[in-house]
Amino acid sequence: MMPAMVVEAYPTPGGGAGLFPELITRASSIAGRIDGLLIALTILCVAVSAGIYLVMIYFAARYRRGSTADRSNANAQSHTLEIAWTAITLVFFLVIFFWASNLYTTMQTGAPPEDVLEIYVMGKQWMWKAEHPGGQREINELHVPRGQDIKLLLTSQDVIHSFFVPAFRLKQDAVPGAYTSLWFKPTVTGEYALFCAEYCGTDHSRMRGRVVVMAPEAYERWLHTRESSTSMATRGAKLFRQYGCSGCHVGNSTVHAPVLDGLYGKPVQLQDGTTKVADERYIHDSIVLPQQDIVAGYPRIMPSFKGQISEAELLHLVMYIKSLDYTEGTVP
Amino acid sequence: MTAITPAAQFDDLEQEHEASRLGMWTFLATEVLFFGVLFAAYAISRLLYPQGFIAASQHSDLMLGGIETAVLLTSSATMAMAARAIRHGRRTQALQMTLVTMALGAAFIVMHLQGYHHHIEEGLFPGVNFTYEGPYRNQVELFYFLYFVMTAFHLLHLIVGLCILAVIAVMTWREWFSPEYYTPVELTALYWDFVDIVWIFLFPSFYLISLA
Amino acid sequence: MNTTSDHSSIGVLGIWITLIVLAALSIAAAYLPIGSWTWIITYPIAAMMALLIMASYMRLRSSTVIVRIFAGAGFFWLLLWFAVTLTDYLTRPHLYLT
Amino acid sequence: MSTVAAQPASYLTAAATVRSWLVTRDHKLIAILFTISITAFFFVGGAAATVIRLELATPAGDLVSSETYNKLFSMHGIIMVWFFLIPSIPATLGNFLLPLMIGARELAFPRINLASWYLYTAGGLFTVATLLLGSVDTGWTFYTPYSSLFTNTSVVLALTAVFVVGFSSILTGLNFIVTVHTMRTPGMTWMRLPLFVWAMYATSIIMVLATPVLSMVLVLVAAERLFGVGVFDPRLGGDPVLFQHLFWFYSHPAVYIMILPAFGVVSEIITCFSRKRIFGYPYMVYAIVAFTSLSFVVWGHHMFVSGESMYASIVFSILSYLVAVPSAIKVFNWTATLYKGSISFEAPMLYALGFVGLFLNGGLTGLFVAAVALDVHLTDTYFVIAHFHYIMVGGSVMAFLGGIHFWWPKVTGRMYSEWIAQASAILMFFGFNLTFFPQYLLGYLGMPRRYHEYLPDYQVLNVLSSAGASILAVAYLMPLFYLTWSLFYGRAAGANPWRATGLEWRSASPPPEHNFEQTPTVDEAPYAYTSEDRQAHSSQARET
Repeated sequence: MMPAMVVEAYPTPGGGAGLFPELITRASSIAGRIDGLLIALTILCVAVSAGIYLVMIYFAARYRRGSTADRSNANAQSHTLEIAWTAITLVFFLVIFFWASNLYTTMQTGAPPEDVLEIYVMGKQWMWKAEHPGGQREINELHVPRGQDIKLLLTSQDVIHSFFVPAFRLKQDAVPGAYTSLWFKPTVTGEYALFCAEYCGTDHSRMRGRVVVMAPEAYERWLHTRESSTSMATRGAKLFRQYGCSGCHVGNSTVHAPVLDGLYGKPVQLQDGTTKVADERYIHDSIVLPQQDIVAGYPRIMPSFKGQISEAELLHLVMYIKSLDYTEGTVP
Repeated sequence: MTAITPAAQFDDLEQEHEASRLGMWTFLATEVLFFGVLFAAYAISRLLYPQGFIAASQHSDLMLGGIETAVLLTSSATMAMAARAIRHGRRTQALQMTLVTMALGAAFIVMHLQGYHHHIEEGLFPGVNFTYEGPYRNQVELFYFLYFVMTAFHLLHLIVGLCILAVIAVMTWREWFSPEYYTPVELTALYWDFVDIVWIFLFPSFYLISLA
Repeated sequence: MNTTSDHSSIGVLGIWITLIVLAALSIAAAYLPIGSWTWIITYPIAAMMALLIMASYMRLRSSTVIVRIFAGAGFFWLLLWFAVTLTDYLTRPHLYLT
Repeated sequence: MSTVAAQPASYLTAAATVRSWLVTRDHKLIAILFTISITAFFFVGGAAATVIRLELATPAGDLVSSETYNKLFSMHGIIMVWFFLIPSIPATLGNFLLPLMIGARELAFPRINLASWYLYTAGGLFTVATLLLGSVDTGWTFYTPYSSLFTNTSVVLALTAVFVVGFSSILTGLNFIVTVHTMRTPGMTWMRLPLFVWAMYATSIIMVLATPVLSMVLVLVAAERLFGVGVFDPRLGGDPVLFQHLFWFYSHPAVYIMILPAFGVVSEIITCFSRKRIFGYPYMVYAIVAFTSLSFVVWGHHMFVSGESMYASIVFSILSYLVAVPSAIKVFNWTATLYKGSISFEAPMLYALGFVGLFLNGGLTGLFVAAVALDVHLTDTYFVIAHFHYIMVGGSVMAFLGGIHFWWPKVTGRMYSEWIAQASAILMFFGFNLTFFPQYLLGYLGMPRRYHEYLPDYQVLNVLSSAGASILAVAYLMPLFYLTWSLFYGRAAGANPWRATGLEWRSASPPPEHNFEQTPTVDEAPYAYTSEDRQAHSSQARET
């Protein structure tokens, strides 16, 4: 029998017995609008249900067998009535649809990229690993500053997980083999429950954690108190040398290899005539499968690093190459 | 020749014939969707990785595929001749045509198994013994996973078709069929033509992606 | 038995030749230098071959409307489903790692 | 109770030996074989549900281990979906009544009908084998890559079970489609078909066009497990979301396979017990046809947060709202049918009214999860569990039991005891609501589904739900007893105890082997209840 201690292992937000005060706080900018739509829909549905229940009960009572109600010329069809209630239902549904879709598009587009704090979240069988741009790492916890637009870039190492924070009214699946993103802006400080919402195996129900929303200054202090972890980009630079990438891809090297400064986001002319934008995927694939997209005018000599560099280190290399700015002297 | 009477639940032979044809076409609709799922998986994978699929399809043996297509198209023609012969009461011609169709089907199966053997030898069988190390290795493995699953499923249908044809040949030889009662032959012809149609879509998918 | 539209053996041969020609055509199409876009030619040719077989060998031309509807239902449902699935795959932005 | 006089010759007298049952081609005997098999599987699935509810009474996972809990909800899902809900009304009431209702002597392909039962039994044996060999812990949805690469439970065996039982529903569907097209009695035009027959026809189309997709997806997952690599394998660049597309393309129409027959049964019951023609017959038929076609293009609402593109989610959302309109039309028409009727509240009517109430609730909460913005919060939580249980258990199971009670006299020739049946229906209605209404709140509060343990905050609502489940369990066991009791001691029911107007009530009960002495003809629309009949029916009750 599983010992019951497991529940205590996680600090439970909401402190247990209270009737879920923390759980339904509207802790993200979008939560209020989602609750608004939810309440409006609830009112509509309660009204419709009450209406139909009352009509049914009234008919059942008035026209019950043995009652002396008048039952003559009950017509079995009326086109106007049918078309009327079909049209009204359709109009209500369309109103709800447009309201919800409008809200959904704001949730999906999020804030413009420059002032967004991008945090990488990796789902792994039965834990969440988060990594801030400064290199701070957390397991089953996510500290975020209040009032800051945050974009989580989610992926998974094994099966599909789903990053779900009820207090933010948001969830997004972490799909292995793909980056998915989740945008939100926390507005109320506090600790909120974090669940995995997509079934992922034995300890799916223990893949829980907490999201801690802090005041911006407290968040800065928290970042510095973490051990002097180098940022992802600097750690990427170390790997760039460690795996010998610098041997070829630095401007003054004897080997004829594409220079990577200012590469991120620019279109790259490939040998087979097509052009590709150098996004995260292109950089990731070029390291793991170099034979795939050969840059025009370069020999096919790069070895594949598949299996030698782990997914996490690839993330750091991608971050390092993204951070290389376009500096004059190294025009390819 | 006993007088042909409709089954208990039908009013006349025409209704029974129409019912069995409708039933067969409904079954063929389900078969379309059986193969449809595989083609959907193929289409989405090809949409995501066009380069990989081009690289992979260079290894398909176009000559063998072409001959197999011709063989199956011919077998459909001979099957149609067999069905027509039965409808006109020419039993011997029907029997010959059925046997020719079976021979062509068997030829296809042999050729296709030989194709499998060739691919397995080249190390293109997905899974542990996939030893292909050229460009787009992953997508080539994906391509061959789809190739083996889809063509094996088609081959299974062909083998089942061959068994049914054998039964039909025996029944034709034993004079079970006449111009009034030939439903089993017609249903078999429908099934065989359907299996041929599936190959008509399989052939361009795996052999004709791009040979430029 | 409606044997009226029963085409003679020449008809069967004629259709066989058309099918072989169409198959050859699609093989030729594969040699065009348009990369993976050859499907725009090969699949319509395959569809034509399929329609030809269904109309003649499977005697759809001479059967009732209900049978033709049943024959087309499977293909129609498949295409409808493809179209709706593609709305997702053609508009999916996020990044795929091989 | 006086034992009833020897029954007149009927289809049951011709089925004395076990062998005659196992090789029968009589659609009525096959219907009874199906009823027995699916009832057995209903209680196996129900047992799994009972243990789940017992486990969830406490926040900690202290009754069973996590693996066992995951296997419990997986088997509950697989058995209830494929071995009870999908065949429940078509294979039992449909098999028995379809030929009777259209005046035919038999289904178009009797041998295929028997093959359908044998395939169901074969699938059932594979499921029992899966149960014995350590069950499967992937959930009934078999999502990859967990089901294909990350679990070592007997997944391939479970996939074979569902693959085989899929053929059973394809064959049933094929049989019904051809029968309705070619074997209607003279005068029975399409617009004079009873709505139960329309529902069976529409369900069969969905069964025939959707089930193959499921079978092949499961073959792809099995192939991926055998090859080690596959088209859903992320390491090869395969897309796990593609599996969800292929799976839900079947599984959403599957939920319409479960609910459409229930519509047919309820339309028959409400018209009979309010002695009134169905209100807006053509609109009810258009609603069924609209269901059949729209049900195939809405599956994406199961995948709003799975990584599907924003535009596709919005397209699926609008289509899901369109498919909700026919449900509304049907509920309005049922309510309008009660107007100026002479309504009596025997057990079938209680089940039917219970159905309309619970299905309305289930349908309306469907609007919540079809709205993309809300679904991001509500999906994969207990809100969705409550939504589909309201429709499947509150809807389909209530209608199935209503149908069983309504046609029990026709099938067995005996009446069940009325007051016990009414008590069990009312108990079931309250037990059901107590079980599943708290789960809406749990869902809003964010309790994810398939959780072996949960935060202590959710315990209050979970205990309520478990209490309701115990009431529901009792309510489901009651019919088992009083219906079996009625087989031996129930009073003889005449050919038409409810004085209903369907063709099936024109032959004796239990009907003779070939259904009708002479084939009945039809010359008017179904449910031909007149207002004089209603006045008489009501005044007659006043005198007694």
